[in-house]
Amino acid sequence: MTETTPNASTAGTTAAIHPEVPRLADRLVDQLAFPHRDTYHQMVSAFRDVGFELCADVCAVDYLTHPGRTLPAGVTPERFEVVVNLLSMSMRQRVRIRVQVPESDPSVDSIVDVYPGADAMEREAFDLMGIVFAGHPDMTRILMPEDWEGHPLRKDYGVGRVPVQFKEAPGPR
Amino acid sequence: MDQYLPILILGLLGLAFTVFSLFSSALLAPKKKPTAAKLAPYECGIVPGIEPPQRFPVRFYLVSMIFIIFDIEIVFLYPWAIVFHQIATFGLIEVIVFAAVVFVSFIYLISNGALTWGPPKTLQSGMPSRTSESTITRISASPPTPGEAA
Amino acid sequence: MGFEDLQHNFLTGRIEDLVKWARRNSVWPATFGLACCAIEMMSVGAADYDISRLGMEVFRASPRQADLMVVAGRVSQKMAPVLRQVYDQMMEPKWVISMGVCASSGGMFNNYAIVQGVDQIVPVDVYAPGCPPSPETLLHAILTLHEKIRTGEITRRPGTSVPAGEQATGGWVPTVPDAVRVATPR
Amino acid sequence: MSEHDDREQAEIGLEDTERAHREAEERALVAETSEGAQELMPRGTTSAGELRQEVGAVLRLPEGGYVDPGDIDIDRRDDQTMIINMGPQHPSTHGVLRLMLELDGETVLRTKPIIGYLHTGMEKTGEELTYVQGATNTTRMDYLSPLHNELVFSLATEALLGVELPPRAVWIRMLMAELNRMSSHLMWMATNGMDLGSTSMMIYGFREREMVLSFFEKTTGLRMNHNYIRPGGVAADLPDGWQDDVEVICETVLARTYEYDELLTGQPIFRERTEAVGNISAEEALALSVTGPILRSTGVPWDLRRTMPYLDYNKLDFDVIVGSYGDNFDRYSVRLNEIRESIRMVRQIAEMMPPGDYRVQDRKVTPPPRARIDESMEALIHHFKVFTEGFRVPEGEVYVAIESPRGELGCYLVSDGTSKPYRMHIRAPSFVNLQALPLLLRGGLMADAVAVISSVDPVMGEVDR
Repeated sequence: MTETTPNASTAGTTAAIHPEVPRLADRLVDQLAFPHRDTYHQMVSAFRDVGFELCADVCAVDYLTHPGRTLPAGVTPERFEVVVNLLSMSMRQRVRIRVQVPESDPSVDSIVDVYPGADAMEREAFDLMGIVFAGHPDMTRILMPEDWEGHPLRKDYGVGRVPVQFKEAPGPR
Repeated sequence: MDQYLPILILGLLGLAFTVFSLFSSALLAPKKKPTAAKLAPYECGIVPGIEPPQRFPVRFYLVSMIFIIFDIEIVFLYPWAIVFHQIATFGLIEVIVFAAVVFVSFIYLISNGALTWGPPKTLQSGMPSRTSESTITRISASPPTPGEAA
Repeated sequence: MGFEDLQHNFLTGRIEDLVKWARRNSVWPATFGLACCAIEMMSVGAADYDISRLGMEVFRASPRQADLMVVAGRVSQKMAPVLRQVYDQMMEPKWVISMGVCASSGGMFNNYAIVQGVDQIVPVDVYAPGCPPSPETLLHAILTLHEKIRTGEITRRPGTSVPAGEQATGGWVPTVPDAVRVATPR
Repeated sequence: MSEHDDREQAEIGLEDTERAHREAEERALVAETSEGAQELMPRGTTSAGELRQEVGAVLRLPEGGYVDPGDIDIDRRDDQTMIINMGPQHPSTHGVLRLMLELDGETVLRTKPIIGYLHTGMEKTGEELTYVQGATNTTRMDYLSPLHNELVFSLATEALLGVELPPRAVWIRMLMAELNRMSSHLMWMATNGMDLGSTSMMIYGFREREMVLSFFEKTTGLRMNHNYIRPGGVAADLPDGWQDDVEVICETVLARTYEYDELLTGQPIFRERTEAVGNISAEEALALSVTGPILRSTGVPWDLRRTMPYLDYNKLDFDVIVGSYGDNFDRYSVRLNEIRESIRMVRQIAEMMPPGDYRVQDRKVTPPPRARIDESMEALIHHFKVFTEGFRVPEGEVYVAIESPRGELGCYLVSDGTSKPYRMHIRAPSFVNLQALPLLLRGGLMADAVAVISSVDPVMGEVDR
């Protein structure tokens, strides 16, 4: 299992304010981490203790129609992927934790007790992608109406496009 | 007798205006049986499911008390204003005494905390009078030493 | 000085024209800003494009005191019943301007989340095109609405019968579609 | 006698059916607009964890700490408090934000923001549009600073493409981004003044904003939703004589900010309603992932333009404004001084604007100039290909974040090698800043709630996406 364990030594590249700051493109190779679903929560709190103060983003991706994505060896590609983006202000670095979530049981531990700010983002991931976060205090929909069935951002969910009528459509009146 | 005629006309005109404005909306507005939605309480577009409680904190009641005190004071000032010239200095002193007495009850209400609503301001003590420049610091672009803590 | 030389003035005008003139010049919009069009609606209300010269200066927050609902922005499926509720709670006579293509026809968001055109929920009087409509376009829409009020008909001509199922309130009552949440195909 | 009773029975019967009918209609009405589990429930039926969120108790528990609802419980019994809606259609909620508040008289005890009333499914639409069209979709998210959304989407696309922009394109983007920050903060000054009762501030704020918008209209063709910053550069070069327009804007707005200072800062009412209202400490802000002026007002000097520079911000000399108390007044002074900093930057950009191309010359990414199409067949093919099928982006995923007027605006782009993004997720700063409301509003008055919502400056377009 390739896991880049977070250690302070890799945190050397502070972007000092000199004109020759590395170009955006080549500085973009952020740290990536691919924990397994069970060690995901423990890795997040490990990152927090090292100095990643802020959880910038939690989102979910559905890889139904794009299975062949580049993953490090040893990581079994699943249908869903929860992507957590942590930010360290002291080390001026970002890390992206990508967890594989199988389609059969789309659930993963919630990190609200480590980063309370992730509460709404996890509710949005549940609402739009259908991934249940175990241990989340208020696992309900956040964007869609309460009685909406289905999770819109899944790849097998239609766009819901209303065919544009070119003929004279009978108006409501 | 004739000096009271203008007052009578004024009274009639006032009455006529109120009656007209009351019935003009009934006359001109479209007649529609009010639907359930129109009768529902307006709460920013949402029809509230939970009934609002009947009990209200006592503070609202105290504020209405203050209003009533000053309202009655004004009512007494009207007749005083009409006869003000006849009872010149005596009238002035008398109304000042009256206002002072009413003011005492207002002071009592204030001391009882009728107007101090909400939480005590936590940061109030030791807060220098702030301008939009005083409480901010500017971090200029001097190159920080690597690993400078946030 | 025959009757013909009398020029049209207050005395010779009909009461219906008087009422229409009064209604036209004091249409108060309800604040129903949803998305980007709401920002343009606010700049129409501000100093540069000033709608207070049309008598619409004050944006009434509660529908009880508003005459005009400017649907400014895209209407999502979750917002549709609320919009319908606010429309129902507005006092007659009331008008609706559908501001922007998102309100008029769903605009560029032809997907599950947006109601494709607000006229599926409330009867619309004037559609203002544009994304967002520039303040001039909104002013033009408001003037079109004024024209519609001026030439609209309030009292019913004697002898024309009341069509079946409609109350006898003159030609004014718009027919309200009963759809509240419009289910777009999954 | 009995016939009298029958009529009475009939009447009562009629009355019952009438009342039953009305109640059924009433219930249907309530069901239409109610959001069930997303709403704020009376304290008896909410779980301890949810209660903690609504009360805004955020700081991490000591390991193994147990929260019993007793200690969070406010010393009010259930029937004395009132749960009301500061609903979607409300003058002071800056769009269609619905706040459910539990009030004891005028004091706010619990808050639950209910959002989604402007959900437009933009991330789903983003997967339908090609990379060339993507900017038109993201620009409608944060409609107060549309150029920042286009910028973050273009930067993410270019990071995946690995394409290098000519310097002029980079500097034009910085110019437009900073002008957009000015117009967004001016809009905030206007609505914040209006919310606190100074309607003249609304008129002044919009008057200055119109000047910036007229420059945008001159350069990009539109007052809002410009689609000006596209993957591969910008849509068109700056109009000639743009330096004088920019100089006029900078000069006037700078003088006006001192007028706003005079109008608002000294005013006792403004001071009373903003000082010590809506306090948040640095630890709470970091725990809630709050970014932007709210985080800087608590004293944390984190501005992506300085700490993780994108475009050429490291070549500009500007100050990061940091507050000290983390209350409304600090947020106001942070934003007011950020307008002045933006003016300083715009002036430096105007001086150091490099000449050259305003977009990448690689014909696979950007269409050829219009005149070339009539001359060369190859240009016509490129033009046709870019605008119909769009360019292909190599497979991969990237997260790019910039500093929008509301905080860290990030774009997570996953591409599967085709010409349409496979997944586009926008990290909206307002969406996260809004979750700090329960903490900010707790214990304050209803009037403070209005002031705090306006100081958080949420834009519902990017909250609901």
